[in-house]
Amino acid sequence: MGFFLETLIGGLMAGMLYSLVALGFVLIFKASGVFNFAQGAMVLFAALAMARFSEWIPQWLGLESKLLANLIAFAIATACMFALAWLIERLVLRYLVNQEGATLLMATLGISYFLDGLGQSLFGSNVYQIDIGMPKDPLFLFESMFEGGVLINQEDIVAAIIAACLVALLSLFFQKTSTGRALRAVADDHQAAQSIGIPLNRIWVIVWCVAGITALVAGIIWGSKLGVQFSLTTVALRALPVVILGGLTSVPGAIIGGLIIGVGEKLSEIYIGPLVGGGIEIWFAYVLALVFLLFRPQGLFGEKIIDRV
Amino acid sequence: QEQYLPVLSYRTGPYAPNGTPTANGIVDYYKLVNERGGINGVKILVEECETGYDTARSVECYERLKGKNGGAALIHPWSTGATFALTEKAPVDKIPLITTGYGRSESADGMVFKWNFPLLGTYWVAADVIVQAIGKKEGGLDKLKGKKIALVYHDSPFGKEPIPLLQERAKMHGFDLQLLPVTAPGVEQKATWLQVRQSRPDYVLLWGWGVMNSTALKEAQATGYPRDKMYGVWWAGAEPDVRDVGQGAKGYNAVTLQHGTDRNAPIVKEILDKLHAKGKGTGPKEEVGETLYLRGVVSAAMGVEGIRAAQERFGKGKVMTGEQVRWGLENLNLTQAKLDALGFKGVLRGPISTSCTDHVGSGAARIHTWDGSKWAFSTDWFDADSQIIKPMVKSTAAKYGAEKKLEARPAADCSS
Amino acid sequence: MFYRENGQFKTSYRADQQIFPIAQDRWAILALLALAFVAVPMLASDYLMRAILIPFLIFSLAAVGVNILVGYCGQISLGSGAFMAVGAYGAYNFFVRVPGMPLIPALILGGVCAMLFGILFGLPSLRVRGLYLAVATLAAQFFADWMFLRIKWFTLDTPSGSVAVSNLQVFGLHLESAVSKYLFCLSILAIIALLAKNLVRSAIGREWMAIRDMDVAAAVIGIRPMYAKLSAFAVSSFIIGVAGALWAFVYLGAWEPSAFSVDYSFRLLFMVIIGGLGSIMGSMFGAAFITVLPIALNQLLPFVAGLFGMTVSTTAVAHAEFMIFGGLIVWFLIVEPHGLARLWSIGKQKLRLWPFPH
Amino acid sequence: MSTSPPIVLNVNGIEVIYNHVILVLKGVSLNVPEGQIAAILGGNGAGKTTTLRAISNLLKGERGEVTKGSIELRGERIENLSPADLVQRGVVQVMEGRHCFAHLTIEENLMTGSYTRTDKAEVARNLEKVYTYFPRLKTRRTSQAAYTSGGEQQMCAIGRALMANPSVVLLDEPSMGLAPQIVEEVFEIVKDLNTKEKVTFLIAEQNTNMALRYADYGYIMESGRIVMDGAADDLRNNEDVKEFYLGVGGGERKSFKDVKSYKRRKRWLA
Amino acid sequence: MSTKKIGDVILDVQNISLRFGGVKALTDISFNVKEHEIRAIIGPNGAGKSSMLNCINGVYQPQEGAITFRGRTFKGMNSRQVAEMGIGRTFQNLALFKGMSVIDNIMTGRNLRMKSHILLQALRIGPAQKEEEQHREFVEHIIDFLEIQAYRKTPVGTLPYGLQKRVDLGRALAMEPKVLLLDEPMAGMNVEEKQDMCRFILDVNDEFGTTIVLIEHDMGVVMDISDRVVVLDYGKKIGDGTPDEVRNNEEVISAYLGTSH
Ligand SMILES: Nc1ncnc2c1ncn2[C@@H]1O[C@H](COP(=O)(O)OP(=O)(O)OP(=O)(O)O)[C@@H](O)[C@H]1O
Ligand SMILES: Nc1ncnc2c1ncn2[C@@H]1O[C@H](COP(=O)(O)OP(=O)(O)OP(=O)(O)O)[C@@H](O)[C@H]1O
Ligand SMILES: CC(C)C[C@H](N)C(=O)O
Ligand SMILES: [Mg+2]
Ligand SMILES: [Mg+2]
Repeated sequence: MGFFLETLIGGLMAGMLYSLVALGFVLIFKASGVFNFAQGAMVLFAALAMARFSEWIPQWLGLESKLLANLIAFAIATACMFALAWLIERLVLRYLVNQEGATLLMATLGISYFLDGLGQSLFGSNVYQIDIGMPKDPLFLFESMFEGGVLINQEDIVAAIIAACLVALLSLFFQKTSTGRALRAVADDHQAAQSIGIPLNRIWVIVWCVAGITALVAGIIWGSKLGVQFSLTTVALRALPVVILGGLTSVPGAIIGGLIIGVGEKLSEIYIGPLVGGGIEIWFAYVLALVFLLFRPQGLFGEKIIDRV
Repeated sequence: QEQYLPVLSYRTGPYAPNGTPTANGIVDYYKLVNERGGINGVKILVEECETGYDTARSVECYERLKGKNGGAALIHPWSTGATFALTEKAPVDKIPLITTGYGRSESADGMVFKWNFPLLGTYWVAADVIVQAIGKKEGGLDKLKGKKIALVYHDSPFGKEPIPLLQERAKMHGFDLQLLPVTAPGVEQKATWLQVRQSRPDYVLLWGWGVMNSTALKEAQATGYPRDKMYGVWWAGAEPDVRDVGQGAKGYNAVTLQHGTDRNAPIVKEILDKLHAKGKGTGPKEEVGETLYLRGVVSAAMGVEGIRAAQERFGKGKVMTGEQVRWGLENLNLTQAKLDALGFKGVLRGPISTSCTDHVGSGAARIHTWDGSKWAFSTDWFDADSQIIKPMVKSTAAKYGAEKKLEARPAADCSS
Repeated sequence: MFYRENGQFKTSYRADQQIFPIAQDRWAILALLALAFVAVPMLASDYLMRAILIPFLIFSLAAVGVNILVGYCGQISLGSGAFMAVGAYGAYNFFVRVPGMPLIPALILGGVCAMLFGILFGLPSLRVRGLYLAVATLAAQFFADWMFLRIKWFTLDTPSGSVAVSNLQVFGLHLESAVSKYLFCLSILAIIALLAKNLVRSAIGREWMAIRDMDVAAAVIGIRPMYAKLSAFAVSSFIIGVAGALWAFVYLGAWEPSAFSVDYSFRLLFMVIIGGLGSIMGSMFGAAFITVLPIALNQLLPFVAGLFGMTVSTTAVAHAEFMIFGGLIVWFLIVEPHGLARLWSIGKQKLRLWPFPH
Repeated sequence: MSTSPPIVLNVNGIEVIYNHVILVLKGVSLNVPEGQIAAILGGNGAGKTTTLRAISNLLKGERGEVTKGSIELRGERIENLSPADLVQRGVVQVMEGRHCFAHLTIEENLMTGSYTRTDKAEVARNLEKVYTYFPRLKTRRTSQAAYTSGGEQQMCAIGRALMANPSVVLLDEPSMGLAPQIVEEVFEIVKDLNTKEKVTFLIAEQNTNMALRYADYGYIMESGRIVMDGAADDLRNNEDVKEFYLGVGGGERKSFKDVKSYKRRKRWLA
Repeated sequence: MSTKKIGDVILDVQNISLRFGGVKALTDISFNVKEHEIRAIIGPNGAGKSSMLNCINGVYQPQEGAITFRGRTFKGMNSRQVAEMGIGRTFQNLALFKGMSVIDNIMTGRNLRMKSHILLQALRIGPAQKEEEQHREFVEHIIDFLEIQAYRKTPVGTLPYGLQKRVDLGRALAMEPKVLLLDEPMAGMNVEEKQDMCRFILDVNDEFGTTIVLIEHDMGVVMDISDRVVVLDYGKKIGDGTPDEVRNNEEVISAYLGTSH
């Protein structure tokens, strides 16, 4: 029982971390109809910037304080992501107005290759560290109730809290601002949106900036967990089932989806895995998402897919 | 005339942190040989090709480089997956494959795998040494009875290599072997470590590569699994694996491929002197002498010595062909004195001598342990138990030969 | 001026329904085939054939398969790597388990395995659509990865899980030399591409495209979505499966599941989109772009840098390769979102008008 | 016609090419004076939509471009402005074929129309105005646009454009799919805005009869060229226009049933 | 006026009701269509005309009511069955296959009649090739008939609106339907084009004996060419009869026609 609880909590935590990456996908899709496969690359790029600047800044400025260095690095990394957003709009998106989803998707794949190369050549391809003082050691709860207690990872808790805050913020952004509505309009029909004066360019820069920040936050958390290195990009693949399960257009969906996937894959790996040789969690996550989709093709909270003649 | 030695390396992608220092080591060693005046005067021509640790790209690199500049005399595939693919191609092209400490374990049998040279040790050697080390720690191999050992492994041919040997050992000593695969590249291991926490194995063997290693150590820390009960393969026991875990990895052990980290070895000093001091070095100076760097150096040295041995027979100061180098690699006889003379004093243990039947040449390794900031040897040498490994090699290789309908190498082939 | 169909009157619908209705095109394609079958084997180096042309041919084949599903039927799939894997392992099992199994039937049976697998994972497409489906098809990918790693039976219980084939023969001829392998792949590609072209310009092809463009309307004129989608999955995964088997048998020789990783799924999707959705020819352009470009860049960059007196490290080359590759993809999409095939046809259209601007 | 009002829109000999190869407009010139209603008439494929797209700069998304000529808004060259800039300057296009935002409700659709307006009270007023113009929209305000009828969507598209308080409106086939009395209403609205708020209109329309009744000036297009233009009244009395565009050649309106033959040009396999 | 023979009831709609959540698109609608006639459905925007066609067509499943077609009664069919029985249609919001050429679009209309096996199609031999040619010939007739020869091989997505409407009609005609449902076929056309379109419709009606159900907002057209008219308003039937009867129906005048007509 204690172990089951532990698995459950572990799954929830892992799910929160996926949500963080999933959020980036949802944001951009919701606001521009682009399925951004560069999200993984953006996470890596942001994390690399953060890690390297927090390493370089003390060298350049002779700073002592770790906190200050981290803050400056964060600011610079944010600036990098903003610049990136601006460049992407300027050089890519602007020329792809009104193109089909597949084309846009491909363009983001191109961007992701570019970012992978750029990130590594600017910042190197070693393992780097982000140290924002996350607690690493385990915490044991309910030791009186269960033998060995229930293990909780402190780092995960911090990450989960950050993810929750981010989601709350973003939901507000979408619901309370008129930009929110404009974003959805853009996602529906670029041309019509243009025709009534929604400035696509600006909108896209805004969205990609926001997505850049989410990528940075995800990058910092995953990076401080895993070390900043190329493999961070593969985290995106683990977040994808979350995105479709929750619904491509739903911010809360990303969270709920994350929790379901997180718990589902951990439970399956631990309780079914041993029977079939293990290593099933990743495809199980996808199959789980697929099963949900069979009942709700637009994901749990996604906007209904319109199909009318 | 130059001896052309292509290098398949990966300096980008998921395995770049581990691939880069290794490649630096190889290239530096070749440069050093040239500085020293070449192999009996024959200079080495180096060319790198980026594989990204991807098998298909490795094959492309191999095809691209094998015929260039008079033909590649030997190839280090630097990936077990690529080794499998190239094993099928090398006999056709007559290019020996050197797989120091990786590749297929059964390729130790030179009678079947004529072109493969898993010099210094195979994964079965590694696994065997680890089991012995654990046995020693417990106070005897018989104490392993009833113990539980988990193998957390990279879910690929590389990760699966040790399983047959461990199963064999488990049968012998009566310990329980729990298999926990980790899907490559291994960024998400929560479930694995929850399972470890649930089944509480006495030891965890870590057969990882790249990001999987540090992630495993971090998860171990997060789930409170004692790091000193963890033993890694030699590809999970280098600086990139533990550096950013820092104190969290303290006590973690890994088997070595003879050498560990050694910044003071004569060879390292020589490289620093002759190359890095003059700005001719590859990669950062600080990493010279670290485990993976040294691995590259050692592997490169094996190839160079193979060429030297070939020259002894086929003509000193000449460029050797792949076939000739193969003979050289098969007739290595590196005594401790020779190794010391090359600068490997304290790094490699002689004799390393190969033969037609034995393409490994040695079977000894030590354990080193991370103390929070550096690797240090923590045990003496262990010799892998050839009583166990030999028959396994023989039967597995024979099975391969039968499947491929290979004709047995005539005894005469060995002396030619 | 010269490239016109003027004066080429069609006297029957059959003539008008030809694949290349314009005579100049027919000549061009014949010349191309002659070049590919005769000149290339005579002129190309071993390396060119082994490391570039063979992968190009095999990926062209796979891309043709993917294009049928994605380009013609509109079902975006990221499971292509899995279909390749199933084709490869299927063919392998038939090849080694059945004594005396010749190569070509083994390849075809591999394709059939992939087809069944494709149909199975195509079933969700009846309900799930668009990007949701695209992501969901990754389930096939990861499942196949797992299956071939974990179910020992498929790999004949080899402990490492890596399998190999050797001694390939076709009609008693050894498939060993680069030329023979090249010609073998080329023939298979030529045949399958022709069959695929026939399919897409027949009734079934129109059903696929109808489903892609407007499925409700398609249903109203009597097209069964289920049949259309599943047949697209079947045909597509069959072709991809054969390509996978070729990749494993002819190119790699020995392989493990990671030889068919997600990466390949993405790369294949790349090929068809860069090449042009809904174009058989485009699949080949795309395959050429994606397989040849990185290798070409890899070899060209040091050379170019050398011209400027710089030496670049392999690291820098690899990174630059990523960046240029990504950049070129974006650039091509901007120039022509409908892919190289469309660029090609626009070029032809211009040629038709030439020397007049419009 | 004594003191001619200033020209708002001046299109000067533009050529438009789609996809780098298809030449569609071959030197179209027209100008629309302030506070007037101008109509572009012409058959299918004449290039009406293309002309409007060229003005509102929506060609890019269709991979078309203006290769020759100039377009001026109140004397300012506008070829390089973004569509959003044009809306800021008061030029709004109602696109052919509705283009409502499918996932947004009718009301949300209308609200997006006021994206460029910042004054909340004004927006509310506009919304009320649109609802009084199109009561049907009010009853369907909470439905997603995709699930409303064709005519309702058309009303929504027109209403959405009006939400921007435009000074120049480009209407592309406003009457399409609307019930007759709504068509009438739409044109009444146009007239109303034109006289009361001095809004300038450029209307591409197939319903020639309606268009010429309300417009001040008309242009007739055929395969990418303006073939005839003139004051609406003149055009209405032109025999050719009567015959081909108004269907009243030779005096009486012919019954659709009695149109016996249509021009059959036999071509074989182009 | 006309000399054509109007036959028995071919399509009978009985008490159809259709709801979408709270929206009542159709309430208890009954009417019939006789063989060979041109039957118009008119009504204000949002009255439920298109929904009615969608019900007949199997795109929507009405909650209540049944439809009898040639003596067989159905309560909800799928589109495929409907197509097989010989009901074709065009769409109000163009539902063409955008990426396909005009020929291919119209050829899809023949798909129901193309039976050769997929393998034969791949090899393009024997019956498959013959079939392809036969149907192509039929389609060429339609193309000729609709005067869109010049656009044969153009992707329909780039055609101007009016021509797309014609292609849509062509596709429906290619099915050689017994009953043809037309949803605003003349929207976006000028008078000349409408005249042509009327001609097409009358010719189809005459030459092939196709029964036609027509939705149209142009009263001139409706009153001129239809035999009988149904009027819907807010999902209810408010009138049914010959053009003249309908024209003089008070309720219809106030709801739809207005006084000006
Ligand atoms: N995106 C496009 N790509 C290529 N050609 C196009 C495109 N859009 C329009 N055309 C071509 O331009 C010509 C003019 O089209 P346009 O849409 O301007 O006509 P229109 O006068 O608005 O006709 P309609 O009354 O039917 O809407 C047509 O021949 C059409 O085929
Ligand atoms: N799928 C649907 N979901 C919800 N409401 C719908 C749906 N289809 C139609 N409706 C509603 O049903 C009513 C009737 O729509 P319908 O399209 O049949 O109108 P119509 O008579 O064709 O009008 P128009 O002349 O404008 O085309 C409309 O109010 C519409 O919003
Ligand atoms: C350096 C590499 C050869 C090690 C790797 N893990 C392998 O065996 O594949
Ligand atoms: Mg138009
Ligand atoms: Mg309607």
